[in-house]
Amino acid sequence: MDADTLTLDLDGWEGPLDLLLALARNQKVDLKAISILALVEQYLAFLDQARSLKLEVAADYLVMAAWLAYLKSALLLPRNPEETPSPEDLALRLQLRLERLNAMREAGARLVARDRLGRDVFPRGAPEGLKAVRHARWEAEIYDIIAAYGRISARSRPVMHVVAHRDVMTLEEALARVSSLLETTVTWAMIEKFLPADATGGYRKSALASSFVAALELAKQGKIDLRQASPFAPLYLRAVS
Amino acid sequence: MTPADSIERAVEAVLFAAEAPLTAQDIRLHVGTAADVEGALATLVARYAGRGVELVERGGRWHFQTAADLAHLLRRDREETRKLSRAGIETLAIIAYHEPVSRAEIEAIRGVQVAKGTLDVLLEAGWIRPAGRREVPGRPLIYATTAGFLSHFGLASRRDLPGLDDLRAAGLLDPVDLAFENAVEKSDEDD
Amino acid sequence: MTPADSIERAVEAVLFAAEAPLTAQDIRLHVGTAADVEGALATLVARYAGRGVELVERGGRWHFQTAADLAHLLRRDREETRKLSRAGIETLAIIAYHEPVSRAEIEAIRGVQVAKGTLDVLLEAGWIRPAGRREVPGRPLIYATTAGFLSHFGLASRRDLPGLDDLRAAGLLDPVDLAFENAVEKSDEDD
Repeated sequence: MDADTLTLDLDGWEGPLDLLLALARNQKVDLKAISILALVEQYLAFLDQARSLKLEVAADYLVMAAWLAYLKSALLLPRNPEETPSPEDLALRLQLRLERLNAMREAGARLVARDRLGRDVFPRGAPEGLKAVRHARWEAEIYDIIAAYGRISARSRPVMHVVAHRDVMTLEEALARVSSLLETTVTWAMIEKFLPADATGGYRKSALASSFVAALELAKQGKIDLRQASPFAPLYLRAVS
Repeated sequence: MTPADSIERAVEAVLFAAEAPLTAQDIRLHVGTAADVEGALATLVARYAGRGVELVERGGRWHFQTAADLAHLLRRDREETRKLSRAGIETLAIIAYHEPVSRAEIEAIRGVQVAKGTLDVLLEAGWIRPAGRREVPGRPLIYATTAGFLSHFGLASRRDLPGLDDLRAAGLLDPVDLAFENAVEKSDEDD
Repeated sequence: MTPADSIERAVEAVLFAAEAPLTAQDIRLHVGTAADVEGALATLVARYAGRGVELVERGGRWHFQTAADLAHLLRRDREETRKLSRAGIETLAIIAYHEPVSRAEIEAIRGVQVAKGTLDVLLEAGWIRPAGRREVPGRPLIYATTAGFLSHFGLASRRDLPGLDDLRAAGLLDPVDLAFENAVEKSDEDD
């Protein structure tokens, strides 16, 4: 391996700007004073050499080469005042970019050369460590206590089942009622006459239904006669005499 | 700086950075075999005596450690506010209304077992205290509320706790499902 | 022992025991809120100056570390810290000197794309952190350095970055566009 092959190893460069910076630094220490034209020449010569050795050259290097070739011709040819940006401006921008990259490269080198913790200076190897002991401060409101007690009392109170009073007339009740009323009735009487006078709403409906069933039962026993002119016409009851 | 000083500094740094106590021989591996490590150690012991950090020897090995009298500084207390669990609140309520009560009595009233942790939390909060033993078989511990309980909940005395009648009037004694129905009916009426 | 001495001992012990650098506020949590921690720190810095161990401040956090000139004694059995790639070093330098800075801005300076792994390595080392988003189209993430960066590289603050003032004065931290305008104006004046 000779030196040329090594310097042509493009893997060693981090892109065209990196390569340009390396070439520029070979020219001068102060990047402000470099010759952009000479730098362009060097870059193009470098790539030509790479290509003549049939090395693969990444696309971004070729793009930069094309741009530099353009810059070179613009710098050499008589200046066209119409053209903006001027080749001098382009050259200046390139120089500014190189300066900035160079500045950061040097800053990085100075940074990593500092006395670094864990490499040059060391923290205590076996610190005892600091501990935070947590204490809980418990929170509750008086309402929570009272409500909880209510909840427990409700839960543990003896459970009593009360069947609520329902407004119904049982069949037994209706049988007794209709039977006793018929004893004092001699003529035909509408079934409604046998209902309690004060019965209203659900209770009246229940009394009517039970009295109707009672009437059927009494008729079946042969104790009363029933009479109805037509469906849904008033129903008449009379004791069998 | 004299050479003695420089050995002392070196020993100091080596011991400080070491991850485990070192023998004089271990130290010599770092600072040089010719160095008067023992002399440097003696000087350092004297230099650190009475400071917040001390150089000590244990079984032939040397290390720095924080002064024993300052150990309490290495831990600090951090307070966290936490809400009492439902079991905690219920247990506290039963103790407040029935004190003094034993754990078995609390369980009988709650209808659920009381975890030991629940009582511990209430004890830690300073709201209940053991109040002797019930003179029944097994002599169970009985619990009562504390002055801290009264002041935390803004009560002048336990008599300030609303009675069962008050709770009933406030609807707090209704079984949950009934209370729910009432609430629903009410909102129906509101419509 | 005077009270001042005792605070100094306490601060010394707490910092020795700590596993990570502490702010004055952190120290105060251990030694008491009323203590003159700053005064004690200043006294301790002076007391340890020139010793094998030194007290240093990095980004508002304090820790003891071995003196830099003794590095050669301590390195022998240490694993070498992982070497940063050139891309990593440059990227870190750009973030440190330009912070907060977006990935596109880093790429503009370096002239190449920033590989994802490069930022990952720096994030994992705890030297950089995402510092919000730049309010420009695309709202790119921006990065800044951390307190860990300052302590690792021995910087009391970002102002201690090597050559920071010179770079700023030379306009080398300005974007190319701005520098270009300045340069053109200057040459116009010179004409």
